[in-house]
Amino acid sequence: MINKFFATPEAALADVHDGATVMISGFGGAGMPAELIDCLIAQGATDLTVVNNNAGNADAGLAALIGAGRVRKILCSFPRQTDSWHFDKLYRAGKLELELVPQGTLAERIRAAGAGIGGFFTPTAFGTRLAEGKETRRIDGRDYVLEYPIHADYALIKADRADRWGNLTYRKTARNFAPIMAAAAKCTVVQVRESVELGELDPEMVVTPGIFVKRVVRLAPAGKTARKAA
Amino acid sequence: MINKFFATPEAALADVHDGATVMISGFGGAGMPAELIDCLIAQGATDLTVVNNNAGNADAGLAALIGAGRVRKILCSFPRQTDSWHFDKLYRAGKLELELVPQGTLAERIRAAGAGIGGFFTPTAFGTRLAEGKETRRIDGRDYVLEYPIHADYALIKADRADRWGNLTYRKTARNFAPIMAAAAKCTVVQVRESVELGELDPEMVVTPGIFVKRVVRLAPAGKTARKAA
Amino acid sequence: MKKFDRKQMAARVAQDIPEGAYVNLGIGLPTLVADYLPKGREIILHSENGVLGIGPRPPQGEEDEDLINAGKEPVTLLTGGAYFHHADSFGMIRGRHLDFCVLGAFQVSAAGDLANWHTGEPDAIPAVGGAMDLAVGAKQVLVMMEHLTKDGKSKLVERCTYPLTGARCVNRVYTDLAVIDIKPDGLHLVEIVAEGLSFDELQRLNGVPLRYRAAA
Amino acid sequence: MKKFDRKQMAARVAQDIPEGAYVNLGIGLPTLVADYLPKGREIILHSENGVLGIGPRPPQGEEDEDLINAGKEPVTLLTGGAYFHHADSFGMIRGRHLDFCVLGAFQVSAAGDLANWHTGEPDAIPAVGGAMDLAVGAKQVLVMMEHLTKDGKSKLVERCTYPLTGARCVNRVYTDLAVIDIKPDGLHLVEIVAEGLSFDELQRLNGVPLRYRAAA
Repeated sequence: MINKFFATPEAALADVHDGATVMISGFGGAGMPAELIDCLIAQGATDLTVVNNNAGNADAGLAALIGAGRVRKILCSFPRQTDSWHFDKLYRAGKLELELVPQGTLAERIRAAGAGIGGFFTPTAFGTRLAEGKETRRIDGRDYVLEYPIHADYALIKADRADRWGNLTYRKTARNFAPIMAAAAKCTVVQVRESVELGELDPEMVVTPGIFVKRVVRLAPAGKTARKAA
Repeated sequence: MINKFFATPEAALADVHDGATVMISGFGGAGMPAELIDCLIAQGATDLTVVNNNAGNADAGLAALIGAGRVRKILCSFPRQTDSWHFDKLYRAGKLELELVPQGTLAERIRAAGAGIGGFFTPTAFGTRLAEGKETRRIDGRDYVLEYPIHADYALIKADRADRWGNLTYRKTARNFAPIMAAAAKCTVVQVRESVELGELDPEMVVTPGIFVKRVVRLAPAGKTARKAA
Repeated sequence: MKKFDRKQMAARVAQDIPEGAYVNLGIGLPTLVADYLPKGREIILHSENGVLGIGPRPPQGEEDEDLINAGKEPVTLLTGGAYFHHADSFGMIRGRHLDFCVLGAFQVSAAGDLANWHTGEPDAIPAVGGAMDLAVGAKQVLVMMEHLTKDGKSKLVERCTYPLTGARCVNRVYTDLAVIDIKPDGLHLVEIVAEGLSFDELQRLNGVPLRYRAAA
Repeated sequence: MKKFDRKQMAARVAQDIPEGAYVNLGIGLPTLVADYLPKGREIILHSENGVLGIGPRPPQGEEDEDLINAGKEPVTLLTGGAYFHHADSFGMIRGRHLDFCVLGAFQVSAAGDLANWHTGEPDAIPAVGGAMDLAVGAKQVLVMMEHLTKDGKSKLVERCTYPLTGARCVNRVYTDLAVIDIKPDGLHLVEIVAEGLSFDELQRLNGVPLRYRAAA
């Protein structure tokens, strides 16, 4: 019987290796798999390349991973925020490499990896500093920049509900990068709010089919976890 | 108030011009907008370029459009079927141009048009007759063929339910090409089984957001239409 | 002269958005436009993070951390709205499905070049977000900005000195002084909005020659 | 010699598909494999037209015209299945997410080239469907075909004479005579399935040299 549920996030992340490329879903806090990131910090893998829209906020989640010195390089569209101090400090110290990617190009490069596309021409960033050194081409009167897929070893994502085949649904704008990251990584690990029986998810409503998912961990909402841990 | 519903398919297709490129959804019969095609035949536009997975079955729908001599060129992946006699006859007579495209490349070219991608590298068809004369490139050890988007003037698609903003849901495998065609055409015309009030479609379940839809026609199931017409 | 304040600027932009339009409002000043869309005009707001049909900010205490806009502020969803993932959201943008986007700017050139993501300072940490996608993607790119820098220089310039967000992409600029169209032959004044500002004075403040043909 | 019939061939392929595998079964002969998947082994079947979790053919009278497979035959959906659109479906294929596809063939070369879409006749109307995507996309490409043409020629060949579907893509071939792996150094016999067929006779019938290392 297929069962992609793992008992603990520790078990689901045990094999993340130093030097791995790790995609992390979320747009700011919405859809950020905070518990998986905490677990990754405890797990100890380092020298990571991280793909996320941002570079962490305040002291939790991705910011904490960066603050712990585990990230060698980050690909994102919007690192600088009022509360991105962990990133800012390491970046200014030259200890963290940044590949700045326009948000739509970031999304499309992730999507391309999952869909087996070797490269694509996008109009975004043509004529700007972010296209410097890149191959360009005029196609049907519009100018384009050639961009390549971003593949990952792991994707750490957050979903709302999952069944044991790994079918996922999301909640509102917490969906954001998760479905495309799930398809772009060799091993996609999901934290979900709720586990459901096979058949409880309407097949018309499944956003990420289980084929893209390797491991699922059900995490109780913060309050419950705290109570359990106590 | 936004209201994309048209009273009749005739009104929704009145402006299709000779020489237009028309995408038609469906995989075989599933998701084929039969009533819209019938209406297009009656409307009279000719010299059309049609994009569909197939080239018509038996004597109805796309086959009838082809049989009526309205199609100059067809882009599809699988024209030859046991009952594709209208296509076969005109193709053999040299009266119908065929651009044969592998099914996944067809889907991706349609998707690229809707997503503003100017071209993409796909591994499909590399080293085969269907890649002859095309630009190829080796990227990260895999061989790719460069393919370009397919844009359309009109997309004629079938959906299951629609609201007045043009949000759509589909039914089972009748979804197939419709969502990507909706985004690839300047004017997407939809036939739906059921019209619903705004808010009746769960925002998590909308497959085609109304932004891709210009006109919607509610068609009663065949039995009812017949009764009305009588 | 009495310049438009931010609210008046937002209201002026809102006035030009027609019924049925699909619109993305950039972070910051452009977000204000939402508050001034004429009542009864159905306009559908898009946000990069995967949503169409953004409604007003929720009452305090009813925020949902899973329902935010591109500025990461809590929002609501209008009846008829829909969610989708990031690649689909930017496909919409890049594929020219949005009728309008409204963006802030550091500078706009007479050719329609937009600079709004980077001050050019060598030690600045760059951040671009979705601005470059919006600049090339929306059918009409509207810019909303104060006309002059703090030290009185025009932000409408012959050539941008800040790094570009997009080339030849801006269609119209709304400032606290005027509304100006950018056309292939240069800048065309649509209207002066600052009270008591003459065309000659606007021309003097504006870095680049303005054309103006009074309505017949 | 007693060759495997179509059902035996299908059962032999089915035996090699492990629990939890995502599999696409090509139109025609490969579709038969579904009927022989071992009971109790959860295997998830994909179809190009946007579905994962295909179940058996429905009882007569319960067919749903909106629920078909790539061969346009009525099917059912297993509990746990899901629908998606064509671009997503082929993204799955091209993006190497399927563990196996099973395809028919006119010819397979010793290098793993596959020819299964075109007979090469100049007046033939070509049709390719999803075969070229599956050939380059699935992690393992399994071919299921009769070993010999009607006039006794091997379909396993040194070099394909029919137009290719994909180059160097086939991993294993299941015929009515044998199961053969295609490796960088050539063809390796896995097992003879036809009753009473010797290795020497198979080698004589097969166009291309076969290697065989008996299990220790």
